[in-house]
Amino acid sequence: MNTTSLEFAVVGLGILLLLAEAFIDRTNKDYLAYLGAAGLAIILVLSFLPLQGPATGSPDSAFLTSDILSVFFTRFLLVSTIVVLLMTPGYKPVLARYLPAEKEGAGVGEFTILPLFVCAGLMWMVSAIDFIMIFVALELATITLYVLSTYLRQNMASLEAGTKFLILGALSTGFFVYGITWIFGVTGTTNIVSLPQSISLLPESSTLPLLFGVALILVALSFKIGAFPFQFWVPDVYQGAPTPVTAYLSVASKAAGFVVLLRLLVALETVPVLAHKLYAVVTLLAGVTLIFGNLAAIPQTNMKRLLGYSSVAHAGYLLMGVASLGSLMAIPAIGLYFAAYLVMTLLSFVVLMVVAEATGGEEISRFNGLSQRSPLLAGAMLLAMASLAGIPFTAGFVGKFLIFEVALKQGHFGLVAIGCITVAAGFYYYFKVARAMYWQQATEETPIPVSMTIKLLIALLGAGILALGIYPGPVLAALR
Amino acid sequence: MNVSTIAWITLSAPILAAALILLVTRKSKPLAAGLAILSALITCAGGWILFSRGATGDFLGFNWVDLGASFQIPIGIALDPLSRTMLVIVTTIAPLVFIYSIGYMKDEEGYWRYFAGLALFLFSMLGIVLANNLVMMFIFWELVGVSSYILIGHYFRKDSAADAAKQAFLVNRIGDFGFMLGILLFWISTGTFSFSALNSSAGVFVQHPALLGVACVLIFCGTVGKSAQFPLHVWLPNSMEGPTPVSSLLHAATMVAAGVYLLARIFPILSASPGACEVVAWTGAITALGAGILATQQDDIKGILAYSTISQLGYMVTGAGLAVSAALPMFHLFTHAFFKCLLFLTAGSVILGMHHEQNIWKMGGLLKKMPVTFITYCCGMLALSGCPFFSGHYSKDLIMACSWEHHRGIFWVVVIAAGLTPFYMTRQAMVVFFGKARTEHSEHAHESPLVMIIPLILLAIPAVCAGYAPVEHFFFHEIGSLAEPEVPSFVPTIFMAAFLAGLGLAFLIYRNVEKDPVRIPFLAQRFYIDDLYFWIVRVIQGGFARLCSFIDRWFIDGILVQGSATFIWTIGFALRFLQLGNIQAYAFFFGAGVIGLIYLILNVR
Amino acid sequence: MPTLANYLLASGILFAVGLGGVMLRRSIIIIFMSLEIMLNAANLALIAFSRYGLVSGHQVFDAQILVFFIITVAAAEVAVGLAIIVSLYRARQTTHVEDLDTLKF
Amino acid sequence: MLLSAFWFFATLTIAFGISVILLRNPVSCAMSLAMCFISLAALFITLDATLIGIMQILVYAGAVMVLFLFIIMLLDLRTEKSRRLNFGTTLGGVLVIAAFLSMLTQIVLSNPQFAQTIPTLALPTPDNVKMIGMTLFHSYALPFEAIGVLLLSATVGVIVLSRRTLR
Amino acid sequence: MSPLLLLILLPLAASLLIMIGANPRRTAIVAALLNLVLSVLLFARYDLHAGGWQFLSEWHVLPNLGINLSLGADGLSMTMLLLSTLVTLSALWVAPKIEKREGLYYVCLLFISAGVIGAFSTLDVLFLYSFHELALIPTFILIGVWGSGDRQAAAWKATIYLGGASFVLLIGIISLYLSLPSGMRTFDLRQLDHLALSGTFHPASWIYLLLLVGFGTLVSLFPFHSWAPPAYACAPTPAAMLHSGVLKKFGLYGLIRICLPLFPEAIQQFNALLVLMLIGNILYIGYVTVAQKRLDWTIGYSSVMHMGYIFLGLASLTVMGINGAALLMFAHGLSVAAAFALCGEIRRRTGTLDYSELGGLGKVTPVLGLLFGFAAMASVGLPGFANFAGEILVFFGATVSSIYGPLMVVAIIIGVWGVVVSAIYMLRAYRHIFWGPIAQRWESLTDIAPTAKWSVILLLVPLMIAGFYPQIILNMVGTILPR
Repeated sequence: MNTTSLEFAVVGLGILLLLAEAFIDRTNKDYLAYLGAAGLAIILVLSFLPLQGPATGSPDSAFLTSDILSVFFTRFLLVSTIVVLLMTPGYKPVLARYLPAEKEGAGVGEFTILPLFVCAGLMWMVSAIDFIMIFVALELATITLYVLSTYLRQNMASLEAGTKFLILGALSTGFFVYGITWIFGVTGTTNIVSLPQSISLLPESSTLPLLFGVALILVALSFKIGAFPFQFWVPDVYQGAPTPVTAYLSVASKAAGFVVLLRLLVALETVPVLAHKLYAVVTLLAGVTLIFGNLAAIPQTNMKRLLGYSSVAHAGYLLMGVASLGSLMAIPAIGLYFAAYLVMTLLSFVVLMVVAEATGGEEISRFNGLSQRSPLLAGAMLLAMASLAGIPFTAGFVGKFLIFEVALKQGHFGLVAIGCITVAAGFYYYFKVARAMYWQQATEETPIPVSMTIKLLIALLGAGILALGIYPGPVLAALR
Repeated sequence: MNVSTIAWITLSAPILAAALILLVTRKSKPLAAGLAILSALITCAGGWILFSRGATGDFLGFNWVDLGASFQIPIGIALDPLSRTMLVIVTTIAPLVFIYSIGYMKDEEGYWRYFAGLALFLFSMLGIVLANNLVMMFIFWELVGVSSYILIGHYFRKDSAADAAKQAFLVNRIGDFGFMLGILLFWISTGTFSFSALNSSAGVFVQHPALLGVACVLIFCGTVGKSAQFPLHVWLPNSMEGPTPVSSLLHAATMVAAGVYLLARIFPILSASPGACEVVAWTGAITALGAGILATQQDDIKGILAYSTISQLGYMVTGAGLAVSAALPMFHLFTHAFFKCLLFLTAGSVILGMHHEQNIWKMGGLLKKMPVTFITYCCGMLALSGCPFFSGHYSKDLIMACSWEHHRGIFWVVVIAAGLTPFYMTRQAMVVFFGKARTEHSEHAHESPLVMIIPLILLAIPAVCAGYAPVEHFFFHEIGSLAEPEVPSFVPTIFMAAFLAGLGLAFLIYRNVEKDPVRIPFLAQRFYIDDLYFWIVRVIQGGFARLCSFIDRWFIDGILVQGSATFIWTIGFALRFLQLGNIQAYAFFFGAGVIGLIYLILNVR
Repeated sequence: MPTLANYLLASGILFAVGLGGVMLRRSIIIIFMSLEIMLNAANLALIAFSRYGLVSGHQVFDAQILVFFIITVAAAEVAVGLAIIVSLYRARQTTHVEDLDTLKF
Repeated sequence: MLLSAFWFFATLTIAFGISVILLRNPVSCAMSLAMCFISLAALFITLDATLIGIMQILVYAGAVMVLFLFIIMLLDLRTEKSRRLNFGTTLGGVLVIAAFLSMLTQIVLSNPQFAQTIPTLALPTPDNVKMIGMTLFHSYALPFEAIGVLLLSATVGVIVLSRRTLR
Repeated sequence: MSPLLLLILLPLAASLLIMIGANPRRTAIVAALLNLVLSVLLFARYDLHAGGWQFLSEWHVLPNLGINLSLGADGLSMTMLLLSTLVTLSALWVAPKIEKREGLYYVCLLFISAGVIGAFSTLDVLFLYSFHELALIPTFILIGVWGSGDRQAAAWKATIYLGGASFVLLIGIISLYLSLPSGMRTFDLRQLDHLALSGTFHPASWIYLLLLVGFGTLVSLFPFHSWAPPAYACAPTPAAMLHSGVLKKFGLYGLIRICLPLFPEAIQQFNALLVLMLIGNILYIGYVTVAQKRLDWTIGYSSVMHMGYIFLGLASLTVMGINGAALLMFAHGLSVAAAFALCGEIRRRTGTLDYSELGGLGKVTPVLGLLFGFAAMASVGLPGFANFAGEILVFFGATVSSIYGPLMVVAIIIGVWGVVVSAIYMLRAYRHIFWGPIAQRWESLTDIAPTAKWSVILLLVPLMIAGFYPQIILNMVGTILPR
């Protein structure tokens, strides 16, 4: 089976659902989410069949590859999209509140379907080995995400988030394109794989322009993954965007950015002049991102914003892994970290969505006394927070362990020292949520209703956290 | 039964009794007392059997700690002349005090607690006596300390008793601090702590006499604490807060003598270090003199006896420090045990008769009301004062003679102390028994019950006779020579003169007085040593503790821990303000970031 | 004859002008125009590189394809962006960036 | 000839670009932007990228600019109110631009390769469109398809975002 | 199924049952009782002649990284397991009636218990670390919800401090792992020991420092101690018992298990540092304890101080010292748990632990007073309790190593003096609470309830058995050390 067919299957699924949305006259659009999730699940299953990349020599082979990284992250993206789709039925009330709808359920369908196109874009992105393909796929995902972030048209926060995302995103696109231009101009190629070879033929004088181009690409990728000082959109957009979209942004979109960064670095690693400089820059980025993300998260009071800062913080840990690419274990470590990040972040967003809907707000104080109102939600959130903070026997711990292992192996002692401080800071702000849920008294005592779908999601994601935390072997094996 | 079995039974009977009292017979007064007395009688029998058999030997019970051949702490019994004699002293006096207690404690609460404490004490004391090594002795040494703590604090609801118990324990602990260091020093030097091996290890120290001296002095610290030598004597007078039988048994006859016994135990190695002996002798002499002086101005009937005890312990320690023979201090210990026990019991009888009034100036004229008590008291008092034909005379005389022989300076100190003893004892006797009743209580005083009288009479006999040559020979001929050294004939005369002077002076001063004609606040306030200690504890130690606490709270926890947390928090708080919320600011930061990143990538090497 | 450097500098200045517009203007519409200028600056550099063919020595068409894609993407971006601006305007009657500052810190 | 064309159009492009960010009236800005794009198209043509040049005029100066103008009219945007200029921001922005330009100049001038003049064309110009077409639909089929999805998705998005009420 | 796995899983299973809805208290106590019986059986079944690791079992987790969940116990682990199960049962038993969220309370306690049992029974360094961390969140919740005093501040401080410190520890462990030649990397203690013995493995000494700081903070080594007293003072009784009695011993266990065999040179190199820090523990903290005005803080600080003795035993690097340290770990665990249990009982009756408000309670609560006296005397290091034997051994061990330098001599002198200091504050506490005249308002207090009484006796009896015959423990502990 050819890898590209997976992406087309997702696109096809999206178009199919669009048609269904247009022609089936039902006010309840939940079926779209379930259909989409089921379709993606089938595609996920298909991805476990023996996969081949595009045949050598075919035009597609210049754009796409099918290596461990792409396969792993394709599945990763499918899983996160499934979760996000399953979240949407629970988000209906908010959509209804903020959309100028003529009748019930209007706009819900598109909200469910657009993520599929994002997913297709991101899937292309993680398999792409050519800057042109990366650019197109990235824009497919990003432009759709602009729409999704602004989706709550009558909610000021959502509009503001969308606008900020749009302008800063377009700015980063500009830099990305300019970077591609320079790399192409100097080397004559846009293909990442053939880049090292092209560079090796270049005269010495071309180094500076090449570095310029690479730097601009790094800027764009840093923006995508939310590394300091290009993280400014992250907290604002995360806070304002609809919760499922935030979840998606923080997991899937970030992962795709990292995959591109990894591909670029892996390719350029063989170029001595570049590799050294790139690692130095990535190391520095990792350090400042760690500090900013973790420390600025400390005083946060809004849960979604906190998760935004936490996402920056985790980008810092991931960058630490990227800075250690010299180690064989680095890519598995990053992959595992992402797997962990997926389950724990999505779990916290799922719980956040339910709690925010029930309490009418996203502040941490809304979680007060949750353990009395709903032990299930509180327990799930506690598990997610423990994992994010890196407590053993959760996925987050295994991820941190592997990342710090490779960082130490590569001798990044400064980063590790920063890591120690930031992990302690992380304990503080993640446990703030635990404090609200367990120490504080609830203002009202009524239990929070949880739908079957959400329960299922919580169970699956929770099990995922524990499974990854106790027995990460299979995931790690998939990355080697 | 073989010797070893008897020895083990003797040792363990009291602890069994104590455990049974604690676990089973708490509710029943007679059972509690009965068990304790039974165990005391068993030890008494065991003690005498062992003594009469002349049992000798080292019996290993088990290895308390066994870390292979290189390090073992055995629990074992050493029977030799010294321990046999001490065993007899302890086990003879103990049952008498136990029985006496039935009467004395009849109406007190905490009956079972009292008897359990006594039994525990007896066990610990026997452990000290029978121990065959320093560590085992230290173990029981500490247990003696805790049983003393329990017994002094019997009236724990009285602040004074509670404080006294605490003080006794702590002061003993300070002495044990040195003791423990001494054990460690001996062990690291000789590789052993068994008494037999230690006492024959003087050769090890030939090259390092100072080391031996230091080690001996450190061990001696234990004695200073337990036997209430200067400067750790303060606890003993305060310990009189305990019930009188306890004062009698522990704080007069046996427990405080444990320190002297310890010196006798390590006598061979101690006498190998002249320097250490000098320290020991002087400490004893100073204690004997100082406590004697203080005793002259005490008003508490038990207080006087307490200081006299300290003084007499000073004699014993001096005796040990003269490095003549282990028998020398032991002999005084032996005689002192009987007469001091007797004195305390008579004092207890008086106190009971006086309805728990202890101030001698509120007594008076008890001679007629408590005749038996008075007679037995006289036996004890004269023995203590060193009156010829009473036991104390012989042992004191011997120490005096030896000090003349070995150390003139000490001799004179000891003589003065010897003169003080009859003075303060006569003072006490005059005020308590003669004259007329000063208060209501003393007018209605009555003789004590039979159960208390009988031990008095039984004790009066040895108080008189214990110093006679046959007795001395019977108990001490195996321990060491007690031959009177050749001294000029005026030496005994000086001693006699001192005795007579003290007696006569007190008689003259205290005949028919209503209140104390001599008031010396410096002495009544115990040289202000207690106040000095109080000040040291309160100001210096308390200040240091508060300083540490202050540092801990404000520096280590405040500045270092909370401070760094606050620091991080502040950085975070500041960093979040980078997130201005304004798109243009973001674009500017973005642009600046681009410039920075390009600059970096171009220039980093 | 103009050198490649001429074109590159022209494109660079144009890019910088666009960047300046994003940083300095307050109207979202104008900011958006500036962003388009940045993309076009990239296009200019691309066309120049494609024409001069530094590596191959002749005109390279891949770059023109990329320009084609960029123009398409830019059109889509403008469409979506203007739609967002319109909804923003409908809700807030403003297109000024200073007015968007509820999400911060 | 070519050189003077370059100087002319380059100056024009940049001048109109600058006027976009300096003018206050949105309509003038939009017009400047259109002019900027047109002169840019001319620059493309000096570089023998005729097709792209034409597309530039059609798509940008035509469609996109119309869209901009339409929105400006629709929203009835007036001259940007002369709010107090934030001196710090302006200075910072100018500094960033200056730094960017100085670095860029340094890079461009450092490379002797960039000093070469336009090489002669290997192929005659008329094949330009054909070549592009061949490349686009053969080699670049996959990104092209992806662009298609992008347009679809953007269309759906624009509809959702700008309909007055949703059905 | 491996008996050790059963030991870990029983509390977890019980907490699962409680979450489902079983009676919390009964389920928890039954599980703890079964665990105690099991651990006593294992303790007895351990083959002293064979020595070494027994009851082995292994599950592969990441075999190519050398990470396996391997369980096994030697004498030292058996001793610590016995301690854990004893204190667990006692802590659960002594727990008062919980009005709100009883299930959560017991679940938290059981998690701590499972964590420590896991830590003491695994052979894999990474799991050793992981199991210990299992206690972090339950402690946070327990102190924050059911604590007393300034509980929130205390819970925060302890959590962040311990979280940060254990992360330093994790870095140390990873560095240790990475300093193995690649291809031989493993977390398995047996292989690590083997490599160290065969001389092929020389980890850098800075790793030892990381481990020392990490483990040291968990044990409240001066100056990393300031989390401990407030946490213990504010924690609910069972949490304080488990934490100070058992969990804290994990750091020492780690030092004995990992640092002693693997860093012979580094330990020598930095011994002076360790000795200085432990002097801080004994002398400085000792006097800080003297200055305390409340019982809970006194016991909290005293438990910090006593750690100094255990460190002294370790720093002596002699068979005697380490044996003593291990014995002291066991003894201190029991005695401090008993002290906290009784402290909790007093607080529940009077609502205060301030010395200035209390006094004379011995009259109305004689049994409580008696038991507290036992606990206090154990803490003071009275013969008859295992603490004394441990301290004596530590002193002998330190004496042997004192030939290497005067610093150790100072440490010994201060250590022996510390025994006096501990007597000062413990007797002071006893004096102020149980002795002296009784205030009117305490006249009607009731004496200790049977459950609390027996749960304290459960701790005191083994303590005295080990005190009368410490060889029981020493034989077990000795299996890890050359004779």
